[in-house]
Amino acid sequence: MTGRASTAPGRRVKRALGQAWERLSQGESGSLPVVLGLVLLWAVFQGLNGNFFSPRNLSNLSVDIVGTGLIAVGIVFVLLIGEIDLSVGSVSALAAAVFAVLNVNEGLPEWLALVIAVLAGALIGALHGFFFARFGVPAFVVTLAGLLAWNGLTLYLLGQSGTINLDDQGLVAKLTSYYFHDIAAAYGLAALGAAVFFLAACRDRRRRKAAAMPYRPLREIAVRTGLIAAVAFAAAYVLNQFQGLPLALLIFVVLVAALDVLLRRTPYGRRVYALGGGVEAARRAGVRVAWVRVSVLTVSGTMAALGGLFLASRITSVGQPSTSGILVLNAIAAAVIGGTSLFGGHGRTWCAVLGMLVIQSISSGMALLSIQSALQFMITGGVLLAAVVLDSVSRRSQKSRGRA
Amino acid sequence: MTGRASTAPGRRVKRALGQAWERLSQGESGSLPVVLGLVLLWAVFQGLNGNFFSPRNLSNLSVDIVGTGLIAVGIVFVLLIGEIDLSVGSVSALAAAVFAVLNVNEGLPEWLALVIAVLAGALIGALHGFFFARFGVPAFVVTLAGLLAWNGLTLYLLGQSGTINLDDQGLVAKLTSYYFHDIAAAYGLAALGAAVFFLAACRDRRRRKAAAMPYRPLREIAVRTGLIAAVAFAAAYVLNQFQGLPLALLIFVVLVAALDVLLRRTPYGRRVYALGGGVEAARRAGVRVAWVRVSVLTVSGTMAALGGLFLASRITSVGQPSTSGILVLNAIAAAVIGGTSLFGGHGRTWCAVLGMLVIQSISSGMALLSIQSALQFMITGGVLLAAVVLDSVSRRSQKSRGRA
Amino acid sequence: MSDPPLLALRGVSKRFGAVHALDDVELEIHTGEVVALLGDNGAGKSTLVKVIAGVDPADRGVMEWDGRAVQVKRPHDAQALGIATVYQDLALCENLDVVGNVFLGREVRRVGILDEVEMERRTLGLLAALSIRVPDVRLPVATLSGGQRQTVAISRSLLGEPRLLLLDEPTASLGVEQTAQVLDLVERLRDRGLGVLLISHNMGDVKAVADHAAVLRLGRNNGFFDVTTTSQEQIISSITGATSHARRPPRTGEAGP
Amino acid sequence: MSDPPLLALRGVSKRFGAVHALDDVELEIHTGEVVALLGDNGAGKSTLVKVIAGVDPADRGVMEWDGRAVQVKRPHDAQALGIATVYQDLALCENLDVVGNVFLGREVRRVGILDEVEMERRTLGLLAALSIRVPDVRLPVATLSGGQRQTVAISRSLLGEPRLLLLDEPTASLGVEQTAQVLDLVERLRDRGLGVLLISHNMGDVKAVADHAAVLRLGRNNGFFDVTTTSQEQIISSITGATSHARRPPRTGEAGP
Amino acid sequence: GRAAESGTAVRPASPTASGRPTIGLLVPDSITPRWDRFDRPLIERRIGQLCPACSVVSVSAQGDVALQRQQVDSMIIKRVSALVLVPVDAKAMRPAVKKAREAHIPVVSYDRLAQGPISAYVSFDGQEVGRLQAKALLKAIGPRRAPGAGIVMMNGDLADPNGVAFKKGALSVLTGKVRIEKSYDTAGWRPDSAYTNMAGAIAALGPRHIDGVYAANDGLASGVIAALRANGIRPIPPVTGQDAELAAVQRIVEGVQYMTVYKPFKPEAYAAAEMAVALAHGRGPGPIARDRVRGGVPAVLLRPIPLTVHSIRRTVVKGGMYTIQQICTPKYRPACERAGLVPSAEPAR
Ligand SMILES: Nc1ncnc2c1ncn2[C@@H]1O[C@H](COP(=O)(O)OP(=O)(O)OP(=O)(O)O)[C@@H](O)[C@H]1O
Ligand SMILES: Nc1ncnc2c1ncn2[C@@H]1O[C@H](COP(=O)(O)OP(=O)(O)OP(=O)(O)O)[C@@H](O)[C@H]1O
Ligand SMILES: [Mg+2]
Ligand SMILES: [Mg+2]
Repeated sequence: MTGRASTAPGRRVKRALGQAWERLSQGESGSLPVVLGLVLLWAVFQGLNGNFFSPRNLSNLSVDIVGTGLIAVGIVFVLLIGEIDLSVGSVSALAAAVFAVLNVNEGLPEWLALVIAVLAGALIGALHGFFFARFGVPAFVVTLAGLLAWNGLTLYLLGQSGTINLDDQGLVAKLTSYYFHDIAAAYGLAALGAAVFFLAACRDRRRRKAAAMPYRPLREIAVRTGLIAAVAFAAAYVLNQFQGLPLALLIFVVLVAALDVLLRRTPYGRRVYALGGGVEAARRAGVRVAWVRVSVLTVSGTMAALGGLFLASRITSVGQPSTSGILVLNAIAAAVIGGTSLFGGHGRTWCAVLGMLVIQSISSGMALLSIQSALQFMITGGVLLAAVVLDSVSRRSQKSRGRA
Repeated sequence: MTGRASTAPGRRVKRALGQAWERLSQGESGSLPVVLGLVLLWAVFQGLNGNFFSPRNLSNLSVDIVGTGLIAVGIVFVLLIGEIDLSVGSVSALAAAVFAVLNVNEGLPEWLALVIAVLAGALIGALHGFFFARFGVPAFVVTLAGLLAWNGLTLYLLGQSGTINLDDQGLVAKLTSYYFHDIAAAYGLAALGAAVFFLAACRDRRRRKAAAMPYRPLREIAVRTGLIAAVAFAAAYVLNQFQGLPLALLIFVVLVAALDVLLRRTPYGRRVYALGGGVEAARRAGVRVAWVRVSVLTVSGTMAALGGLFLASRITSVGQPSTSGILVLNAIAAAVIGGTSLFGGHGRTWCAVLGMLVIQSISSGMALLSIQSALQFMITGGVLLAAVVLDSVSRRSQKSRGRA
Repeated sequence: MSDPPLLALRGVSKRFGAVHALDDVELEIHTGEVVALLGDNGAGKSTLVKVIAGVDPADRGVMEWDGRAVQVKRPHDAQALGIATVYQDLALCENLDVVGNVFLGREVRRVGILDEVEMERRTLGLLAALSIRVPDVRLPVATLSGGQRQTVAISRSLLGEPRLLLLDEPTASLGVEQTAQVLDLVERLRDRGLGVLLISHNMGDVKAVADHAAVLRLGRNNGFFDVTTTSQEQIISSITGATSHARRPPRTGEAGP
Repeated sequence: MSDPPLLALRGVSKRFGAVHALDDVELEIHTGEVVALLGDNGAGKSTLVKVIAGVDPADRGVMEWDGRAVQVKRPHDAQALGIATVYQDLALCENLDVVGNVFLGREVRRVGILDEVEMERRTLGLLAALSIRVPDVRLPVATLSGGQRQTVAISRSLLGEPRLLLLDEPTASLGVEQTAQVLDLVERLRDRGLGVLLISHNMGDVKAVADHAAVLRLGRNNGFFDVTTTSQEQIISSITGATSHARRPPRTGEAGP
Repeated sequence: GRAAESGTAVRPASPTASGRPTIGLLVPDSITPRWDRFDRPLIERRIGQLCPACSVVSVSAQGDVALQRQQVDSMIIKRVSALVLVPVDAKAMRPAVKKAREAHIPVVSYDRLAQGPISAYVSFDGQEVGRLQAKALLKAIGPRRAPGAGIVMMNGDLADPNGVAFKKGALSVLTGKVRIEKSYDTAGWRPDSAYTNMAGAIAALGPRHIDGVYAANDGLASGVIAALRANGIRPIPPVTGQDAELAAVQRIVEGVQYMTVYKPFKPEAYAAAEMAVALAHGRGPGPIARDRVRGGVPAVLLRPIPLTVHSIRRTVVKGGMYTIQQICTPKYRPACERAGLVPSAEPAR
């Protein structure tokens, strides 16, 4: 899609790389600086404690990002339309509580309780969306009210029983504790990812060529596929060193990829971006703004519920929610650090993954070094800032671009 | 400024009122619906518990809004330029801790410790502003990093001593515990407020008349002054029933009024609004964008520090900050409920006062009714939503206004 | 000609606070006809376009489509009738690329997935027809020049099969050649039986393509002319208010090319 | 005439990614001279204006002011030199009212407090001079019509005592009468000794007020003409690229009115 | 030394016009289930028994000092006859306590020792809790392994004075007996922080070098155990706890948590209720206040009880906190059978 056809193969690659860099640095998918920041972060932690790069730690990391990561993916949707959802923390806690109460206390089968919990999240999201889209109450306020109200409901649900232990052999517990021990699983996933990318790119190239439109040279496609494959296989290798591919990671990657396709390859996704680029313009183009708004908040509620179940799965118990906004802040921070714009219209689901990696790496590194909490706060803040400054500065050093 | 001169006095007033309503409903100072919501809220609480309107409760309420209210005023500045400051909670805790450590542990005189604490807040705000304006890191992320880092620093400062009790006869304790028992104080303030408004309006009228420009009819000025005087004297009467005019309220009202003048009557304030209406347009008009940004975040840091001291004064002690973002959320919610736009360019400092009244009334009413915590959350959320829905719907029912 | 007009407005009024932007306005557009809507700055032309397009519905008044009264409350309704619009402020999504903007709301899909190749191909075709160079149809429109943006907006309006085209100063920032292309296009569309409402301040352009000219002044009808038989001076004096024509556009039956 | 030009650009270039928006451009403007900057859509005219105004500085090239090289890195720098600009996209603050926009960055104050009465009085004066009705100068500009907004932007640029006026399609959405007023104004300013750079796609307007015309094509100089002695066809063919004039604007000493 | 402040009897404010005394109960948060689940009902019940005419109003402060201060103000406005106060922050509530005293409302400090002129105090000994946990941990590790054993300490929130007391008590026993490999303080007592920290400790130390974990309460224990499980560590090393949450008791039955500390709520709540009723009627706190704290404040100090799988019946079940049925849900039935809580192969009753 990027490159335009040219003649000499050498120049072609050079130009393709140049254009890729330009694309990257133009912010739409400007994740390169964050990746660099992440690598730097890892290097520092590994230098301070040799266990950081141990397969065990990296495997844990890959599972730990999933819960909050799913929530952050939902937040990406909301940020894309230029709004914010403060309720995700409460909704995730509520979904976990609903599941625990239905399954453990009321004895419903796990799958049914799980479906109801996720549906509850979706419903709540839709409710927020309704108030937002129908009455024009700012999403910030609606979801702030939601934050309080759903917190109260969760307290009420758990009021009788207090903390509830989940069945540690059950479906939900398995979400984060199951690993595909067969090494073929991890390698297979890596191979599949690279193959899908390669085939999609080739198909696009073929169609463009047929339509006599500029197309991406084969060599460039090969280079990109190679890069993706290298990263994927390296990750698979590390995971196989510990317990194999975690189910949680598989679900996360598949969901993120699916939602990425939804956002960037379907009419629905196009409308989400359009809303972020100008509500009035989108409205005049016939986009049903209210409907898109409701749907986006529904997605965010659903993802929050899913994320809540993963978070509960990780500690196989569901307790009273803390009123702290830490979870919300982490989710929003992940999306923003990954490159999603707070002002709407720019970002991808993969941003959430990248951002979560940064955040969880910091927190895991801190735990590894057992830093005291006072210092821990300061360091987390400092590292966060450093990562984003790096990102912003490298974007800045590109030409500043105004508007005609 | 609003009305244009006309002929028959009766029609004049009618038109003036009509125009005032239009102005109000046009959102710039569209606080009327919130005021109505507030009155409704009060009526309900008074109906449920006859103590709500007791002078003691109202007087307490008027002091309770000050701490968070000051923080919310700072937030209004940040929202006006279309950004957000998440660090205010941490900064207010840090300022209180700095004061307590310097004054109680280190034995510095109170006034010096107080000045240093407020300066620390200003400095921190400026630091945030620097990172935001200089490196282009989104204010959200800078202040999120600040939230964590200053929290850590506060923990560290208080690490040795834990919670520190302040001198309950001291300057800072007096901030919220001193009352002007003389009834003349409250009535005097009310009279002064009305008089200043009246004189300013008359002076404006005279100058416009002299310049042969449309001016506001005298009768309209009289009606407005009468309204303001009525509200002010009613408040003064209630306060005098309990212990008189609270010092905290006096400081709050004076600060809010001064900052309102700064925002709406000085070139600096004009630039703040301009940034919210279009950064690029402001930049091309020669506004030094970076400088305004730094200054706005400095104001917000300073107000956070001041607010923190009032909050500490209210409980005459300084303890470990809660990591929960409740304070930030309350401050932002107050600003938004009061009518400040999250997207920049619209709002006034008085919005923060109105919004705080709503929030604090809910919390005070809950405490009076001793509602169970689970329900308490839900009701707070519900009432918040209802208040803002009322506001949004009444604005909506006015003509929707697009752009050419 | 006894066909009902494609679009007829009867007694349309709209207020913004104290401003009467439209006051009892009447207008008719027939198929195969180009009506120029003229008026001074602030006369209410764009407001009228937004009323017809459903962006900002009127306070009072009736809108008839093919002789039947219709309700147009949302842009969607107007699109469903076959009304396509180029707005004066263009209304493009800054973050989307040219292709995305042209096809927004009418994306081409293959098994539910966007067919980017097809959309890009058709976009290139549309732009070529308007003889304007856009450096890359995959750049966000925020980076385009004023004229390039205007062309994107015009291309947008040609998608689908509109029956009525509302053009609000479509050539304001176009170059000489591009303007000629757009006027050409308008004539071709008229010949294909579309109705066109053209707003322009350029009398030359109006003379060149319009059949009739409706003049607004301070939100009211101030004359309806047959462009071929009326002098330019007459129209201009009606615009600037030198003459006041209380005359309304003729009702169906009187009018017609 | 041996005076150095008011403004001279030497070898100005600017790239946006793969797009060469300006490529080695030369330009001179003398006091008391109106230079028209012409070119197709996307030729780089607005980019050049933004370079001069310091909104988006050039990658390479020298800018001379009264014969001395100057650095213009921010809009502020250009204003300090006495350069006032009307941008094609107007660049107004939507939430501020007309008075606020006109005086933004140059507020009139009395003892530190805004003097609203004085500012309103002067705004009304400026608008009256351009013979445009704005319903209420206390309404936010977001509610104004396209032409009204443009007039606000023009009024803005006349504040202070500019020495050079950059007008990027200032009459694009103005009515007939208003356009005439603006052109009149330009002539009066020239007579007062200001330099004016006027971008327009309207050859008639250019012919009416410009002394010289500089043509850009694909970001390069493509001819510099004396408007009084060159035919309109010649200029147009240079704009559309029918003829390629490698000729650059004459260096100081050759040129002059 | 606030002997002067710590009077005993306070003349109560006119027990409301109707003559029905009201007693205010202020709990600190809703995150810890005990307040709403046990303390409030128990105190209400006991007050109802002692003084059928009395009514109780209770509020929760959501962990917010300022809110609790405001709630004390509201109680004063409502002219309650006595307050039972669990301070969010013991030091910070001093002015509020003082204000209540000025309004002639006696304050019973419950579970946490509030500063200021309180009239009575009832609680468990915090340092003793830490000592019990540490002793139990040493016992579980075994005297043979102890000298070289490495443990991880998952302390509570040190902003909470009780958290400091637990840590101090535990360290007084553990220091020198075992190696403390890693020690974490958990802001906000959050189980998920405990999880993250424990996972870090495992990655840093290796799975085989953790012989026991000191977890300050049951919530932290749940996070610790989840991390141990997630890392595939079998058998799970001994983990301590506190509060005897149902979930923790079940874990103990299951054998994944070694112990918890049982602080019977009933005696604590009853003592508070009795003292509050007595104070509300203008009498002293009564004869049950045998202890004295802070130089003269009448107090009831209760002893915490360690709870392991062997003492479940004797403690939580006997104390009426949970029934066997509540503990031995179908899922835990086999474990209960093994532990002898229910007779094997026979329906529980
Ligand atoms: N949203 C709005 N709120 C208030 N007034 C408005 C609004 N939109 C338009 N107006 C006013 O209505 C009048 C007509 O505006 P409109 O945009 O229709 O003019 P126009 O004929 O298109 O002018 P132009 O040729 O300058 O584009 C103007 O006086 C304008 O100020
Ligand atoms: N910020 C930007 N990023 C990328 N390309 C840009 C940017 N701004 C302008 N361009 C490109 O530079 C070229 C020149 O644009 P410019 O706005 O100067 O044209 P113009 O001569 O003013 O045209 P018009 O007559 O249509 O206004 C265009 O091809 C445009 O796409
Ligand atoms: Mg218009
Ligand atoms: Mg241009």
